[in-house]
Amino acid sequence: MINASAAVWAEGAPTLQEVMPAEGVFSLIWLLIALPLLGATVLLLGGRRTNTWGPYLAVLTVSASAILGILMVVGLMDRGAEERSIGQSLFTWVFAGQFEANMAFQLDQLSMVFVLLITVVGALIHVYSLGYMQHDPNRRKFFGYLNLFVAAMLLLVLANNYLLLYVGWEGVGLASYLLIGFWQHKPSAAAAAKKAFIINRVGDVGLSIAIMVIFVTFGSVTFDDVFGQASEVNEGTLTAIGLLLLLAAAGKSAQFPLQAWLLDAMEGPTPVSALIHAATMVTAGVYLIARSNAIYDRAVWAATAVVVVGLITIFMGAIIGSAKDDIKKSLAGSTMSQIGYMVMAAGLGPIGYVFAIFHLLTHGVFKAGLFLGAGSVMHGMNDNVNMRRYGALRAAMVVTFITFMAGYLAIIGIPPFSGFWSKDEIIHAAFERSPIIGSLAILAAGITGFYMTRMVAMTFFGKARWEDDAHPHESPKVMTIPLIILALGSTFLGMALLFWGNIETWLEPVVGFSTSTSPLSTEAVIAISLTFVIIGSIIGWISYARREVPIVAPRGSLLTRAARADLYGDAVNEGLIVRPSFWLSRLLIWFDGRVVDGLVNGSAALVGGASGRMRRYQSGFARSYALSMVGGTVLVLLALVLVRLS
Amino acid sequence: MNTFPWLTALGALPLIGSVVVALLPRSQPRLAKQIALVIALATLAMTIAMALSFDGASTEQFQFVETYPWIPAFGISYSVGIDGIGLVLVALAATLVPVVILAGWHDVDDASSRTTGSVKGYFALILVLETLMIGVFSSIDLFLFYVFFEAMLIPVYFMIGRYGGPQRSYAAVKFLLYSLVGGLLMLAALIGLYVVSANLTGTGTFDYLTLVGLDIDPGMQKVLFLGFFLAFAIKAPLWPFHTWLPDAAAQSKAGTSVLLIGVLDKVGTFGMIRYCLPIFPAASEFYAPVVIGMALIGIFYGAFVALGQHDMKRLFAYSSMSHFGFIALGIFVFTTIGESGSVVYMIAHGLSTAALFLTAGFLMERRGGSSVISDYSGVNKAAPVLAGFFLFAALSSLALPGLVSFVGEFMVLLGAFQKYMFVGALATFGIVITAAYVLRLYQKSMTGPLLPALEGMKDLRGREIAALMPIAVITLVLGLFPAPVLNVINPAVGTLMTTIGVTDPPTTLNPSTTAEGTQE
Amino acid sequence: MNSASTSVPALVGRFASETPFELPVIDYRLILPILIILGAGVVSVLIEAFAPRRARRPLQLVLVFVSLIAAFIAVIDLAKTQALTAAGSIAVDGPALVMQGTLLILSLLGAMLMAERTLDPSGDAFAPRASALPGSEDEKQFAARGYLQTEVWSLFLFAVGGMLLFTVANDLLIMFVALEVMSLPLYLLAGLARRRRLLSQEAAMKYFILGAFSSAFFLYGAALIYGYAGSIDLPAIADALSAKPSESSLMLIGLGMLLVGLLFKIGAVPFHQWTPDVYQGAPTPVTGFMAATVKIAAFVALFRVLYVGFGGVRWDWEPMLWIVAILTMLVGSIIAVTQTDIKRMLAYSSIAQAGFILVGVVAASPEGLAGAMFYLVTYGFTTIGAFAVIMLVRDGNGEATHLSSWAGLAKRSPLVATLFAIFMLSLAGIPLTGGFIGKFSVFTAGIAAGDTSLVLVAVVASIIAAFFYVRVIVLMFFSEPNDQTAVVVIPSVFTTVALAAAATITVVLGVVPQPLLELVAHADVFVR
Amino acid sequence: MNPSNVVILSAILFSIGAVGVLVRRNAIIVFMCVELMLNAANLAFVAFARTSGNLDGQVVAFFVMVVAAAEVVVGLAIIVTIFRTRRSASIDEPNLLKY
Repeated sequence: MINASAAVWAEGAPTLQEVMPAEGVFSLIWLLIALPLLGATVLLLGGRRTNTWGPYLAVLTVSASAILGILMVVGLMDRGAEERSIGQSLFTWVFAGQFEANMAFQLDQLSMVFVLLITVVGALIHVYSLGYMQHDPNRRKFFGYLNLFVAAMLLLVLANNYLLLYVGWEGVGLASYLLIGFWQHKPSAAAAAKKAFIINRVGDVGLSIAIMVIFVTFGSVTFDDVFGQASEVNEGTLTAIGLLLLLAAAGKSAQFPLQAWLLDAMEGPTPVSALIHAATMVTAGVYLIARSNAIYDRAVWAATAVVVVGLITIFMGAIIGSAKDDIKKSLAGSTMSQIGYMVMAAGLGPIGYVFAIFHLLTHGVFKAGLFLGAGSVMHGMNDNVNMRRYGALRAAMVVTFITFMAGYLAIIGIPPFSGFWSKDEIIHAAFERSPIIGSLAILAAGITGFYMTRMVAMTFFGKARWEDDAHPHESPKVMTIPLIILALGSTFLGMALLFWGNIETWLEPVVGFSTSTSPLSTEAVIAISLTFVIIGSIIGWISYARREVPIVAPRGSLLTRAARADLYGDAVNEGLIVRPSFWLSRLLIWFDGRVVDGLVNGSAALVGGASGRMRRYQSGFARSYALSMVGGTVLVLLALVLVRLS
Repeated sequence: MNTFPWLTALGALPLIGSVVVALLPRSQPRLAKQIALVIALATLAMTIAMALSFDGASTEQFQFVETYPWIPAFGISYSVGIDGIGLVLVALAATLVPVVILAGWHDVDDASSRTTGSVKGYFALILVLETLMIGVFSSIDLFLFYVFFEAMLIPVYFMIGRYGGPQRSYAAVKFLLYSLVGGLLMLAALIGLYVVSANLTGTGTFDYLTLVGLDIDPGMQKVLFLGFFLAFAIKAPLWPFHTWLPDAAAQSKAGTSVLLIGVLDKVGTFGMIRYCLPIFPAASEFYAPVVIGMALIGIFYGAFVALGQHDMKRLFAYSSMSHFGFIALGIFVFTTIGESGSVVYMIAHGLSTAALFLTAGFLMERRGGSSVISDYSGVNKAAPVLAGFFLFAALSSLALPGLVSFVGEFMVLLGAFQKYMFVGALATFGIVITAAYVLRLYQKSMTGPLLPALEGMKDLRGREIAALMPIAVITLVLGLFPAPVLNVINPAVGTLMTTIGVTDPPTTLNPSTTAEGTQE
Repeated sequence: MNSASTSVPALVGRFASETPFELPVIDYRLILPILIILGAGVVSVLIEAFAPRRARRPLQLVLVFVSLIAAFIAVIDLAKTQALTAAGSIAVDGPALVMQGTLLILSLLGAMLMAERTLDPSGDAFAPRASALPGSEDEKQFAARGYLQTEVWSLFLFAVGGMLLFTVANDLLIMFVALEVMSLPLYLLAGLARRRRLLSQEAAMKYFILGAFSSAFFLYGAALIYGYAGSIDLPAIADALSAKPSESSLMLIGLGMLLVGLLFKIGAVPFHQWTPDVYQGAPTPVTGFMAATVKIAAFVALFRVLYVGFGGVRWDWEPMLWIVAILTMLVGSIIAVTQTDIKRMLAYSSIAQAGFILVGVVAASPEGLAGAMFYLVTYGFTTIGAFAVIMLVRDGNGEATHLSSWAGLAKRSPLVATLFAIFMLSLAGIPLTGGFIGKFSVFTAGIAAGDTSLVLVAVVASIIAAFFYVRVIVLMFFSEPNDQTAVVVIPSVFTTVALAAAATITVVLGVVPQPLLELVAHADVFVR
Repeated sequence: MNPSNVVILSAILFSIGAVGVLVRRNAIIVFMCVELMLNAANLAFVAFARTSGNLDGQVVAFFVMVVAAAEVVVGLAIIVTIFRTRRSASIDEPNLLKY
């Protein structure tokens, strides 16, 4: 499928940037993390006292981080392109023998865009949550968890070594766990949270082992040491590292085969879905791959695996998104699919990283907008998530409708909305690598058009199929303002980043960039993909806006049923892993009780039994005692004589 | 040089305290508790003072050494001294004792429990145990170590047997006999070692440093190693010598379990590092594959069995068994990172065990002492603070990065991976199952709808929070800033590596010529 | 010797002329301790005969304690002596003196237990009149009138005298006589229990019949040895062994039978079966005294025979004793596991303990001797202490020896339960008790002598033994008292002192064993 | 008379005594059998005194006689007491202490 030698891949690979000392505003890198961490600490330990002002504190800390982030990006822009990598080391963290990992941060162009995404989108979602969670008795905890998440995510992207990254990596997992299970009294939420954590742990195993391989290979886990010497390491090792990191990325970013948790994660409150399970955390896998570009660039097969995983997930997500009636789950399927695009792009090598990150940013914004829009809809519909009970909501919730439409147009890739620019570039890069990949990407774009149109049609158009007690209304300002901001982002961010921000040149020093030499012209790609998108949208429109949408879902085709069952991801996990685990558990419990402990108790019983039998020889008759003495004498004499004879 | 007899004084303080507590009249249970707490805190303060005057850069292997002849007839002396590894374990013991006393304030009150012992007795036993724990970690005479090792059984035996659950006497006897089996095997090996030392040097001795310096015939090493190792493997406990632990843990009070699993069982793994490896280096290497195999089996066996438990305390016991597998793994891979990691893991496991058992203890106290998981549901709703600590303990147990257990676990795995790639990678999968059983427990007990029987359940009180808070803080602080611990452990591990004559496998790139372990 | 046809008068004459009969020179200082005790025994008989009934008990007690203390002082006075006397029949040396001192202190404690009479409402532990039929009207009257069988003190003194003599006996005749002087009073004492007299009498009869039976073996063995070596002197036998190593079947059979007699007294398997029956049936103070002391005396004799007399053929007897030691340890420990009577359990325990001490014997080294001596000392004090506790635990029918009566005892009397726990832990060999150091010493000697596998068997036996010792602690401490639970009677000063001394020594020997270790290490040479 | 024959005789007597102890039920007779064993030993001592050419064996014999006499006193006392209690001199009858 891919016909490229390592040499080709290395073309366009970046050279290692020199790390600058942290001065001025950059001496506060640690504060980026510390602020939300402080917020989380105060809120989580403060108890009920923080009920009133706690949420505002949370908003404040994240906003402060966001402002700090903006100051830093300004600072970075002021510097020359070669001085934009800044390191700050606090103290030596884990050390023994040759191993050393520091509590140290690295702010460069890649981390910077993530910092902005996390803090700005995070701040918006915090604000939105002020309204969304207004009536929840535990909202201070909710904000505490959100702050914790922001801190962990920032740690993840700011760490200067893999081990510290791992802390952020599991930290966001923890925050995700806490937030998915926020409504703990719902067994489904608790189960979903646990599932997310455990599946993520599988990915973490990959990251753990990757770090170990990196250490035994490079003697260090610091990014600079690793990337600077990647060329001296043989391809096999790099491939192993790449595959392990891919496993990690698949876990965090809900890629095949570890995708099953994301749909269940929608049990969490909607702002969580927007922040963590759409905009930021799930993109950590893409960050990891892009960050490790020096490794993938020299490990073609690992990169290929990345592409394959991405492609599979694009389709899985799209298909699942097409069949779900739950608006959040449909969006979750879409998220999987879109992240699949990013992962695939990241697997394409230097031509793809930039666009992976680009799409990540635009997606972060418009998907957050879509989720928050969905949340706004639910807010107005008594928390009903079933799109079959929506319909014709465009009049009832105007702001929500308009902002949602901006996100809709962005995600399906209609110019000039931001998704168009990023997705188009990815498809283009895919064509460059291989026409097959490119074609598949275009096909998936068509499906995107279908399911997103279906969603919009079912929600905002057609006839009202509301439940009797539903009184749809627009959400309060505290919710709609973030929606508007995100909608503006959905509309303009793509253009801004591409034309004004020069995203390629910005990121090039970190992830590298090689220009396109595609056989297909840009215009051709745009034309083909737009055609597919429009065809998909029309099919969606015809099926769900023009026709009556039944309140009870029809049985559907085989594929639909499979998609409703998340393409049997859970069934596979259940049958292949969960059930066998419990069988093994039961078997071992039996073994432990009967065999291991049985041997212990059995030996005690053996002594007891021997005792019971032996004491019968103590018959109480003096003459039998005398007999045994005589017997003993004979034995003694025999022993003496035998020893002498031998 | 420091002339204050730190270690003797440290050991004597709780002993004196226990005598005082034991001599109080039965009618003064409150006073007994207060005195016990004060003594324990004083011991902790003294431990901190000692730790502060511990010289991390010293070239001496042991500090605060005191040596007085005890039984010269057998070359036995009262010799105590401490290295980094001993220091952190003593500190762990000194930290957990006041916590346990505070947490168990009402555990043995006559009205609330069906135990046979008196209130003051329980606290006196805890203090005796503290003395013995300090002794066992700071002996540098093997005989003295053995005496502490065996004598420790007695207070624990009484703590389980007198203050435990309905099956307590079965559990106590099982614990004692199991331990005695190990102890007597070790005694035989100890005597054998003494005889060997007598043959090699002319006068038999139990002095640690002398014995480490002996050049024992490898065949003899293999025999003697087994005696020591089996005792430690039973104590630790490693698979398949573990079946006493679930019973002991299930039947004892939370505080007893904490001291038993959190500190006492560390004597097993401590013994492996301190005695098995340096004295029998050849045998250790010979048996390493077997031990690593046992450790690996233990990691998964314990985790899978924990996955299916219906009883919280038994679950914790099997989870500990799994964790001990990690510790043993780190010890027997013979890498600096692995050894250091094991020691950190011991500390971490002590803390997380304490958090788990104490929180579960508080929980059970509110439900008539039941430890059956299905007796709980939705506790989070009624007692959020308790649930919060429970979650923290669970996360600590599953080695969440940022907590000290992660530092230990990762170092162990890395150390293993460095030497045996496959073993390290395989063991890493243990973390998934750990997450599965820990979170399954949390999900079943703390989340979901609140059981009607738990309506009106009280949340944690000030005293209980005061007991748990230090553990949580230490777990977190050491997770983010483990340097205070690593700074004292690493030199000790360096000495160990030099003693057993093993160097770390070099990394492919940048193999540093002098690993920290071989620096003087 | 081919003078089969020589006439008897001529033979005698020839002896008279060739080896003129010399009166053996006796250094009375060396046997002063024995003389004091035996003399006191004679005085005691006279007191029985002539003193008025009411005065007998005080007089006897004064006599016993004074003589024991005096004898002990005499032993101290002999410290570090190494000498033969009475034509080599008596050897006063390190092991003998150390063990004599121990025996005297243990006898003192034993005497205190026997003197106790506040525990039983009707008097001391002994039948008011042994001749009265159990349960008869006579007996009730004697009891009602407060009669006491003060003859026990005479018997006691003679038994102690026999033991002391046993430890110094350097020829087989003296050894036989000492054996009998020690045993005969004990046979009687075993039958004098105030309560459960049928059991007591049965114990006495079994002890007597079997004891006499074993003495016969001993004696016949001695005769065969005499036939082989031409002498009954142990050093002379040793000389004979090196002079004529061949033609040894007489020697082997003789040695075997000799050992049977000694192993019987030790309670080694398969000559052990009297032990449980006698220990259970005898009055508890007597059991405690006997369990502690007889074993010590017999072990010293065994050591002397094997090391002084038969050291030259150690390769012959070592394997045999090896087997006996293994059997003794295992059988004793295993059978004890299922016992329900505390005295019987301790009897089996004492069998197992004998097995452990035999490990020291098999080592056939000075360390083995020293270790065994240390072990014997700790064993003696622990045992006598344990039986003292048994005396205190009572119900309506006297001592409550069934284990079920001990359930929850710690709640009734924490102090007594703790003391008993200390004794049990010492017997189980837990550190910081004397029993541990004893085991340690003996095992060390065993491993140093190359008997590693024997020590491993000992370890296995220790584990099994630990089970039943621990079980008693479980019963006392971990169970709730029920209506069967016995009460602990407050004893008089006698038992209190004995108990306190036994417990103190048990712990002190565990914590600071060095003085005693030094003592036995310097006393590990037999004079010959 | 060859002393070795006497030794053989003593061995036979000893064996008869031992077998008697094992097979006879009457305590008095059992006891007499024990005495027979002691006397067999005496006989051996005397015989060996002759072969070894010193008087030790004969001296032993006298001592043993004295000891045996003492033993008789003690033994009979015990047996008679038992007889008075149980109205039987059977050695098998006192059988309360066992296992």
